[in-house]
Amino acid sequence: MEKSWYIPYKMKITKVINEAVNVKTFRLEFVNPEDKAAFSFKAGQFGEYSIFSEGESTFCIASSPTRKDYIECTFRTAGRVTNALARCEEGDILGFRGPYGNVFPMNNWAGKNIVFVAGGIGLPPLRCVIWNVLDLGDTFGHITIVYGAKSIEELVYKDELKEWSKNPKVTLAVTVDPGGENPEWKGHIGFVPDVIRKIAPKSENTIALICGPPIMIKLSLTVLNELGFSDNNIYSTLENRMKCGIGQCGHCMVGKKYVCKDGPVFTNEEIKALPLEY
Amino acid sequence: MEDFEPKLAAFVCNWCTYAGADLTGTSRMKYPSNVRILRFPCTGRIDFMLVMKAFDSGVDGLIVSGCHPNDCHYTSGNFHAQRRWVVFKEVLDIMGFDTRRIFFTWVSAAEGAKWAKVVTDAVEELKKLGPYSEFKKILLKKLQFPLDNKTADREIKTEPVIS
Amino acid sequence: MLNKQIHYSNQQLQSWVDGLIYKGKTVIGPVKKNGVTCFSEIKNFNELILNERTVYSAKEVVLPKYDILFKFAKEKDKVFISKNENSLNNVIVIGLRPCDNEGFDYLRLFFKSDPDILQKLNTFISVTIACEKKFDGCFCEELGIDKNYSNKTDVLIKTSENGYDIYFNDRGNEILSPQASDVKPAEIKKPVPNVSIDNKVAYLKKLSEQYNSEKWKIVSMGCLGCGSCAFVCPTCTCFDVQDEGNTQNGQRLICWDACGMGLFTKHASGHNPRPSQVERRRHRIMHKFVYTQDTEGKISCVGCGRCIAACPAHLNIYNQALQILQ
Amino acid sequence: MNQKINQHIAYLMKEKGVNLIISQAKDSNGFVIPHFILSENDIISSVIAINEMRNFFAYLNKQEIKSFKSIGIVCNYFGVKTFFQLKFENQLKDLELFLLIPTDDDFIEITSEKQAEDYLSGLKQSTILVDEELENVKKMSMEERWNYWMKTLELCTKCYACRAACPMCYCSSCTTECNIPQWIPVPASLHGIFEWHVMRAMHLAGRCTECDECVKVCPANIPLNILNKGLHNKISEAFSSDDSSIKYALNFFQPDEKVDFIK
Repeated sequence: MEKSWYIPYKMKITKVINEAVNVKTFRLEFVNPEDKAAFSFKAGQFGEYSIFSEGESTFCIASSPTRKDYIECTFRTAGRVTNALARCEEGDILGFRGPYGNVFPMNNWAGKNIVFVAGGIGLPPLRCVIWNVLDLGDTFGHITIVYGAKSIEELVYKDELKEWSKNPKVTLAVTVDPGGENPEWKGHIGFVPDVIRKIAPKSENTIALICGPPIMIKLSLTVLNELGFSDNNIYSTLENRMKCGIGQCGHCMVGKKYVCKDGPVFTNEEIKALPLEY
Repeated sequence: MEDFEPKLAAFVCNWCTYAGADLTGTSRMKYPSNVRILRFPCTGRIDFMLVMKAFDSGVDGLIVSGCHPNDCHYTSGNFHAQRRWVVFKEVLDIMGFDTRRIFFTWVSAAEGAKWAKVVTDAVEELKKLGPYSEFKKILLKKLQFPLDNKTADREIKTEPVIS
Repeated sequence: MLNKQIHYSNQQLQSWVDGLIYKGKTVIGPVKKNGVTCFSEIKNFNELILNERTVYSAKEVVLPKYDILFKFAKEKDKVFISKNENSLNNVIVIGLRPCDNEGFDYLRLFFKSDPDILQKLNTFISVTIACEKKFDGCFCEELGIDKNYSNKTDVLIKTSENGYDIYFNDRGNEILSPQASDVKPAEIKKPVPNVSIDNKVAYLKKLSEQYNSEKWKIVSMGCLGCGSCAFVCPTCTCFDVQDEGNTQNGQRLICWDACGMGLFTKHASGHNPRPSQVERRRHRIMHKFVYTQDTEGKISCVGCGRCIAACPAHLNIYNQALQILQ
Repeated sequence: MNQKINQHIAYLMKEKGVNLIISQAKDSNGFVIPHFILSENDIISSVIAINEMRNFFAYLNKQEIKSFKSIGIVCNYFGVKTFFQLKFENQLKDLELFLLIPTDDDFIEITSEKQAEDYLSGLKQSTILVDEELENVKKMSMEERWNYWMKTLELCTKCYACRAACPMCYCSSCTTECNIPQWIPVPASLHGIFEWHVMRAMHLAGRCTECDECVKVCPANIPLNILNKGLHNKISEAFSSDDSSIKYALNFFQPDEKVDFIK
């Protein structure tokens, strides 16, 4: 039988975690051991998750490549496929194609400090890198994570946030928008850009990774630039409507670049060169 | 088609026909078990696309039923529905869709016997007409499982190209 | 390389095509269906319409409007997948135009890494007819495509005095199998390399400088946002992946999609990177004339003029590009 | 367009603050195309017979065109009908419209619903539309009709040109774009095509102005007007107890209506 681009791996859901309102995390394991042996990916890549008879949907791989037994994906229910996915239970079979896209150039970051800036559902793509960095131990310098969401309920990976905050290598700042807090809330209150300014991570020998809603990215970039981060030290992952994931279907084109093939990881410098169609 | 058992769906209004069908049951009247009843708030809610969806999912016939005119719980829902069905039936007629398979009726909450008769007549009529294979032919999805035995037996290894 | 030539009379051409069908080859050619000329399988020569341009392009042969990728069946906790096999073995596509061949040439570049489609593109045998006249809205010559010649085809048919001159290469020889004595070496006047075309392509590339031009608003005014231009285009490849099925079984399909439609880029969150027809029309024109110059090395408009005929407002993509550059 | 219309267009642009005129022209291939007049320099004189004219009211559904606010539009009888129906459906709320209908050597200008009504009632036609193709289809048996449509619809690629060119299809989000559930199957298979055309006909029932734009723009030559005219006739026959019921058709009813097929 000939290889085909579009035939997915079969994956079994082994764990379902309710992260927040309408946000779920699935842990997926390969049904066929041969597939598992052949599969490898790197931080920053994404895949096409499909539910048979409903369709395919694109999310990043949210687990770290250092954990080889499974992959995880986190998604918010929005359309036909994600709604169907949200109805899935442990033991159901999903399809997965991937990994697609380029990767964060983590080899070049050895010894550097890393700042993660995420908003809302923008944390999952960075979580892959965060765990990768933490699992690799002393390869990297100090880690700063700034994460914000509308309200406490909408924070994802609540347990892992606790775990990270205990790690001495990590400075974690979790913030919620004003009005989203409750009396027990001990974290920051305010928008992500303001929190970055308050924490003011040093820009020397530091890489910044940013992912979140467009407006947050825009304002945070200004703050990061003010703090002295240069554009080619700021990385972001773009997302566009995607259907094939391999640069064929044409949906994700931004100018002549395909987000799925040339991205999703872009430096801020590259993003500034793109036309405003993302 | 001696032993053909038609699949029949019924879109009924909550206030009249559903209660009427209930009455049929409580009065121990017998009617064919081919019918699957779906309850709607009002006949005015029965969008024509829902009728199309029913045929997509493989029914051979459909009963659409609600309160008699002037009896609508929401005053005018069935009047609007009545006009819609006239137009919808015309579209389907022009397109050559078999409208004999859609049974429009009014059944009130007191007409348990009428409901039994409607269903019996519908099933009889559908048995005469046979399965609606004309329409099922154009569906991309196959409605029986397995789609063909050869396919299901031949599980193939999946090897996407990794880029 | 078309290196051989024979001459056929009208009668011989007909018996050749009928002979191919008789031998069990699948012959696809332009036919009239419901008043619309389009490519479809033929059962005899008389069905062929050889004096009209088809409404839908020949890409349908390789990329049908919907195509099954694989079928699946679900059981309790098992999924069976079976790949759909369809190849174009034994297929002859007759009645192509030089622009269709250019289109296939672009598709070969674009799908260079997709084994399935590439295989399809390389298996069928193409029989091209040189255009004697221009059709409504054609502008292939403006883009350097010779309407009388194509070197990307297996067989080229040209009308001549009392019949047809047939030029062919080795693959064409297989389906023609002429008497060796009739065959002459091909004598085609090859078009002189046209310098002005290179200039024109470079000129069109200047569109990228006009990305923020106000004129896009004016050229996009007539666009209503349907997909007819993309669906008739020989080089439009964008597609959608969709599932059709129920809880037990179904199939995954690819079907055509068009960048002119609003839903094409709309995110699940509701954000649309190309919110209005201005951006969508710009993307279409830029993609055809600029982007593919960088990604595939050639412009992806072949000047067949089908989109102009199909468009509800009959927008002329080439004139619009020139209008922007003015 | 004749001299008088062109003069009037210049007058509208200069004096009345009209900043866009959607006129009609013939291109070099003989297609009737929209011609947008943004300034007096764009005015061209081209002659298009009134029965060749197209209905470009679909452009008024585009947000970019709507933002011009004060718009002139050259149209014929069907344009006026469309104007009247769109006004009734509250779609032209913020627009100031000038309809210019060419006549032999003059033109008529319509700006209000009242004028449109007067114009239309002056040209009162029989409510039953005669169409040869419709008659032919009606004569067929059910199986023949089904096969006829399956053969005709086979070429549809679901490019939605019929939707885009229809002035009455103004919904900002079409049912075809709703995918929970997926009402209309996306692939252009016969099933998806059939459902789309049933839906289109139903959503236009009683509203269609019979301008036949959908037929003119269809690349696959699908005679959609058979459906449109058939429904128009059905509505005229079944609910013609007064005039208003034809205008509203599906959101109006008479309390004494009886339908014979509902038992």
